Amino acid sequence: MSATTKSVRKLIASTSAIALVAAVLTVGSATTANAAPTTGGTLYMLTHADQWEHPDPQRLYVGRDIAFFNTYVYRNLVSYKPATGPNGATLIGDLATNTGVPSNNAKTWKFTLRAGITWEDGSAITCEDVKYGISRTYAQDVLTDGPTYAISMLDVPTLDDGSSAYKGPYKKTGQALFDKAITCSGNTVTFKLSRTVADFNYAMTYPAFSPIKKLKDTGDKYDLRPFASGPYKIDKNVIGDEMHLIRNTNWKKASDPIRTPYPDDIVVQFGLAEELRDQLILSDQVPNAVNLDALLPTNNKTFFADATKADQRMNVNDPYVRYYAMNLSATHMDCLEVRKAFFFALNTQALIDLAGGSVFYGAPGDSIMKPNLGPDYAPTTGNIHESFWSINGNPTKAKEFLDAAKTKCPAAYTRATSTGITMDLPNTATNQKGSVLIEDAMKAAGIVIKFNFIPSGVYYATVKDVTKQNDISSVGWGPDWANASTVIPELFIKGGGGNYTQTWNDPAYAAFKVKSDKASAETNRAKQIKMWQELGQTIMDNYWIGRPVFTKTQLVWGSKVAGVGFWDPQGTFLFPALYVKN
Amino acid sequence: MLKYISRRLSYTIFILILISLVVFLIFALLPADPAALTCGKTCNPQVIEANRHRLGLDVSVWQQWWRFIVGLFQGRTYGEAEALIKCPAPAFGYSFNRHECVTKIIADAFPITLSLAIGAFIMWLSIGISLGVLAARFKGKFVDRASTVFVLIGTSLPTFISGILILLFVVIKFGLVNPLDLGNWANPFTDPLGWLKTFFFPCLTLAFAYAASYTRFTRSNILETSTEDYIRTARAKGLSEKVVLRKHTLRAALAPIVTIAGLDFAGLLGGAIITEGIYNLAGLGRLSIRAVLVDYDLPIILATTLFAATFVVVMNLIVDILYAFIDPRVRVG
Amino acid sequence: MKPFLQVKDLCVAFPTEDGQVKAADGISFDLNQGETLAIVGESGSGKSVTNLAIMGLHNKSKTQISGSVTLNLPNQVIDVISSTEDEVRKLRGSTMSMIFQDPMSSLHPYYSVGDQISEAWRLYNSGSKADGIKRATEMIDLVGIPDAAKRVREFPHQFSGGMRQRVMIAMALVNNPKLLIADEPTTALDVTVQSQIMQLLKDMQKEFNMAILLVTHDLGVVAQVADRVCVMYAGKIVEQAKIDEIYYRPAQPYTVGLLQSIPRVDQFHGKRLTAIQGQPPSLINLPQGCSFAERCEFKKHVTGNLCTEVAPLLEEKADSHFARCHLSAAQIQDLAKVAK
Amino acid sequence: MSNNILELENLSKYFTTTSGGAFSRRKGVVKAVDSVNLTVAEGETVGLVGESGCGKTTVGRTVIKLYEPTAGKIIFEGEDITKYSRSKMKPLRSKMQMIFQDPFASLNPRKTVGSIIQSAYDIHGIKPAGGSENEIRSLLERVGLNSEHINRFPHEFSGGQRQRIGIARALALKPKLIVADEPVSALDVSIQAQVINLLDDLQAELKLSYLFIAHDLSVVQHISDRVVVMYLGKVMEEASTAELFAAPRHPYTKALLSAVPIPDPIIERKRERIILKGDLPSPMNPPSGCVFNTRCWKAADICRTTAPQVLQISPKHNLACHFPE
Repeated sequence: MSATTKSVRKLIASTSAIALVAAVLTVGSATTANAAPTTGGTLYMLTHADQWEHPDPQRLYVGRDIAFFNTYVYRNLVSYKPATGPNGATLIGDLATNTGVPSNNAKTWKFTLRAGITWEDGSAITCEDVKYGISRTYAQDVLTDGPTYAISMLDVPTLDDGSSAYKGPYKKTGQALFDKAITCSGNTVTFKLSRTVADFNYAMTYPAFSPIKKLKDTGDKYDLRPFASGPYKIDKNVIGDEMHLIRNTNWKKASDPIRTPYPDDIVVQFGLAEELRDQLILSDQVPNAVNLDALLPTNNKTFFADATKADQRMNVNDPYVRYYAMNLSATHMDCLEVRKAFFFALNTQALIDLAGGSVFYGAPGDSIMKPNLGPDYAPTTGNIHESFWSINGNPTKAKEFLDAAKTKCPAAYTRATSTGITMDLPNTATNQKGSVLIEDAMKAAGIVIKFNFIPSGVYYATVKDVTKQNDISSVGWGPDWANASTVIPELFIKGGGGNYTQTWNDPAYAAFKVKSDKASAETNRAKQIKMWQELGQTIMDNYWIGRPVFTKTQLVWGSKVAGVGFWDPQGTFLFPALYVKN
Repeated sequence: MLKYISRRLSYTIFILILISLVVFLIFALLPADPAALTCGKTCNPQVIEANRHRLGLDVSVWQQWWRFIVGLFQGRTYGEAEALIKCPAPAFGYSFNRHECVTKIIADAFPITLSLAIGAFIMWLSIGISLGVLAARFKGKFVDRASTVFVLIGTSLPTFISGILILLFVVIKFGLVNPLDLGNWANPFTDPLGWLKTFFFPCLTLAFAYAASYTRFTRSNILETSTEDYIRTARAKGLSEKVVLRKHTLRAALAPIVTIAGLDFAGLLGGAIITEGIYNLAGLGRLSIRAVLVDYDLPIILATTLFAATFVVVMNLIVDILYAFIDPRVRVG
Repeated sequence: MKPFLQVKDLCVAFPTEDGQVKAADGISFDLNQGETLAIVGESGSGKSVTNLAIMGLHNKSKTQISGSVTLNLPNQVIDVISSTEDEVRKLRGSTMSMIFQDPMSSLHPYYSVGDQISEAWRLYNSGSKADGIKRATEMIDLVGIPDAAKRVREFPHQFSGGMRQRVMIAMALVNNPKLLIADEPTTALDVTVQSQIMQLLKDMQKEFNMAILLVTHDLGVVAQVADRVCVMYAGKIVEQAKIDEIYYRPAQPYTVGLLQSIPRVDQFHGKRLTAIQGQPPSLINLPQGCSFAERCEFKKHVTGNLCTEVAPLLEEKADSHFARCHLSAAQIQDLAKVAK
Repeated sequence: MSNNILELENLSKYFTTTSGGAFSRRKGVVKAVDSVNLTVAEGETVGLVGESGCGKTTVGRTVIKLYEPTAGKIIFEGEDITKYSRSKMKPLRSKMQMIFQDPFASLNPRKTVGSIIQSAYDIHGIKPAGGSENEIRSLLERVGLNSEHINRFPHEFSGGQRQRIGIARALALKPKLIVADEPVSALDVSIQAQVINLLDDLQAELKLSYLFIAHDLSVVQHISDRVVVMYLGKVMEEASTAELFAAPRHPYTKALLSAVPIPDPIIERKRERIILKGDLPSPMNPPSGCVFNTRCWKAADICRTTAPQVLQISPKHNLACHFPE
């Protein structure tokens, strides 16, 4: 799961969701299901948000929301197994009978549709529906925000300006080119890719590849009520109020190897004031509800300190890494010594305490990847493992690096000690307080630092703009699936979706790019893992990122909700297992 | 009088046009690029430009503003071909975030805000004025001192605290209202009980702070008016204290409240941001605050700002006209 | 026959933080039907306080009132001071009425003059609102406001100062009162208007056979309309007599000072006025002796420290001529001539 | 050579107003002062009388340039100061001072008497020879106050004493001309005489000139050398005090004088009064011709069409009337 949209959403909602392969570090029990699940009842979901990110499958990019819609409303060709722990990352044919058959050095993929799969009106789901659905990704001006794997992977020519020659099903420009990339033969869908994509079937877990019935497509407004293919359909969806799901009578259990619909109704309560939402959970006034958000910090502490709530909470590692992106194209930060001085001067403990403490917020990390990402992560050397690294900051050592910069890169030194380094921060109360802590730590090391507070809603859009980004930006990232191919190229290769470090001017960049490209195309997973691990070390050796934090998230729910587990690949509740106790 | 009203109306329209222009300019000057915000992972300039065009942001601020004005009268369309979106006049724009014409969004949110505002208005006027009258009538006595405490609490306690207190103790602790029913819209004419369930406590919260300041205001106005010569005249006529208070003192003491109450009410029609937030009411206040802080939804920000401004300006006009009926001195020369 | 109004030993005091303010102290006078009594004095001399006490308009919880104010009505005798609030209220606007100094602020700005007059009438007469307006129109016409039918619907701000005072008079007279208290009725008005209003009051007095209690500081106005005069100083009556007695045979140094200190439009005095030196005393700490002693030019003619030690009583110095001074009337009149 | 300290030539001051209520915002022009000619000689007191709204106060305020004149000239000590800017007026301000009706409203309640007078020095950057405190003390003595009162606040004084403070403040800068706007009308009778005497004494001692604005004709008659009668912004009659009061020629002056009550019951009983009919017309919409014609018992057609010129009918007696008495 790469992409700014996603990291924006999730990081702004702070620790609101999600983790990938979190089982290893899951603190709470992975599941509370010890009795047989019961059918019926109404399951409530509470959130402060006014709406889901996007109910429209082609526009949906947030793990929690993908898990929700994929479980209840619509189906993909391929889905993750509904299980906790590492098993949750297993792929299962959903609408397709299998998990895809690659050929031609993984440049051609074939999927065969099941028999008996239907829309909520009873009509059959066809290959044409799949093709039409994917074609909507190309209508980028109408359907904003979704992942664009289709555009980057499918064999449709690109124009000189880098955009696809196909402009989507509404304008129909370049329709013939698209029709060649996906072909239908009875129940078989064939994808032609422009390059080798060894993990193409993982991309298929994204609803962006799910079918759409053309007759039901309402363009922008499809987002209000997607046509159901799963066990529930949307009875009511009022933004800022609630979404109500009822059973889809045209869904057949026989056609679906994944889902068991337990509750009769699912009601998502939108727009709750944060304090009200928390109080509803704390007081257990709505015992059949799960909290889709994180509790407010003080309420979170209260809830986790209460022994009677032990069965209603979970504290797990989420898929995110928060870090300070060094703008390597800026004259302050192109100097390795200045970056090191910043890295070691930082008083990590104070910042973590401010954000909620190590129990709830997270701990210092040593890589851009996280242990729960899977084998692509390996512990690095240097950085936080240096003997002189201190969680409270080491101003003396930082000063040494700064002094070294004086001779090695005098321009950067002068700036860092006089005009000062400018850091971008989303404008939140926590960041306002944090900036004081950072300023104190830097002052102790002799670094002058200033802050540029940007409204939260436009933060990522602003810092992504190379002309607007300052020297250091506080950002975060989570992988799209358990492969560093959704992390390293996105963040450190020019053209990636989140290259906040503007790596391309760094002396180490050229070699890095060659190796990254090679890793992306490597079909041998063992070799690929080794390459990603080495690249991870390179990033840290060059101090392209400031001290990372491996963050955590907490899930809480009411006393009558059962079957709660953590769905690692989606980083949220294991929705398929949730049920309401009788 | 008609001439005066029509003159004031045209002045009002001019002010609103000016406000709309200012709002446009302010948002044009902000650093964030709404088109860039719509861009996903493979964000390239080409996609941003396409979206900029579709959002209508690819022309100068003046042109955007002019389109907005024209749209108010002629309606607007967005996009093209099969993805065409139509918003009939009066079109305040289309929210790509909520997939709805802004006019419809506001029309949905307004009854909620109106309910809240009217309910709170009635509550705070009745509480504030009656308490103020009692305090003035029994100046220095227990009622007066009790009202002082009320005024002190009411004016110093911010709504977000009093709101949460009411919420916690009345709604959560004593369960007087099913919390899941909070914010549910009910038509006051067909379902008055449902309406009360939803709106009673929000109105009370909102009325609380206002009632306090109206109590103070009423009390001091009555005491001040009581020393007027014409009140002495009324007594000299032989009127009883009751009649003097009711007919002479109150009439003069409460006249200025029309102005303040009118403007306070107008302010609320633009949305009671905090109260709507606390009680889960999808009114204009919450709509606009979310549009600003969460979604950066320009058309909604624009429309709610204008909407709120309209109420203030129009209410000013209404207050002036009302005042003329109350106070003959401003009526005819 | 008893006088219509008898005020006896009226004392009005206000307790304040600094001590008790004796605003009116031992006020006694009579007033007959059809007669005009002027109460003359400077601000703070107690003349308005006396009036409000007669009307029963003092706030009883903040005022100490003693003495009696007796109205000898044909079928009842009533003491305003000892009656209940309700009994006194029923006298106001019917038996006794009052007009005030500032006609603008004394009329309610939000009601038409017709409504205000009609309200006063309907309080004591059963009649519809229309009857009230009809009666108001008659009254407005009676007090000399042209175009009464139209103006009855107008509001106080649409009237000039003089016309407003006429409205006040119309309102005060709407129930044919026996007593009209006019508290500085022309002070806020221009001199041309003043003479109109005074003329009107005289006419009305004849028409209704009213007793008028005129409160003023203007000795010119007094000379114009009064039958008898009370001169007040520091809360007490210092002289009381028929009008000519006061003007031509004053028997009290303060009265003398007042008469000599005002410039007259019909006489050219020469360059200097005879001013009364000093300031009136504070009503909280009145001097032990005569309250005018400190400013009195004549006290040197009194033997010893009599003036500063013994307060003179109100004595009958000549026939129905009362004055408060240790000197005799003849002495004072002689001294006054010398001073001139 | 003229020994006039002040000359007003055709002085006019118009105000534009939005009159009436909220529903009829008609713009109107009030000719508060319309072509007024007036002189004040050195050491002279000129009384300016008329009913409220006749423009007398506006004349006073325009003279000391609280208002900018609409037309005409203000000549002070031979200098045309009509167009003087604020900064050019500054040195002249000390030479002309104003005394107001309400002595309380014109004194800053938070300042002591000493600092109120001191600020007059400060504004003009004057340092009196014997030190300002000594000077202030002697000024207070001069106006009949105790010099020990220098550190008291205005509210500790009675109305008459406050007016004395106002006079002391006006005198601090040793003015030549004092514009006194109803200086005694708020005072009690006994105090009024004290203040009038004080003004008289000061004039004799300091060679002051007064422009004395008042509605009380008795006071004006007492203090003035010459009297100007105004009606609706225009001068009706102007003459020496003795002549004007003994033999008024303008019907308005006559009516005005006849209305003044005389504190003498016998005279009052015998007096015939001229009762003017009707009210003062609205200054927004003055009568055409002679502005007095609507209330004048002698008004003929010419009065309704032609405004009479102010003509000299005898030395030092000017009159604007078609049918003088």
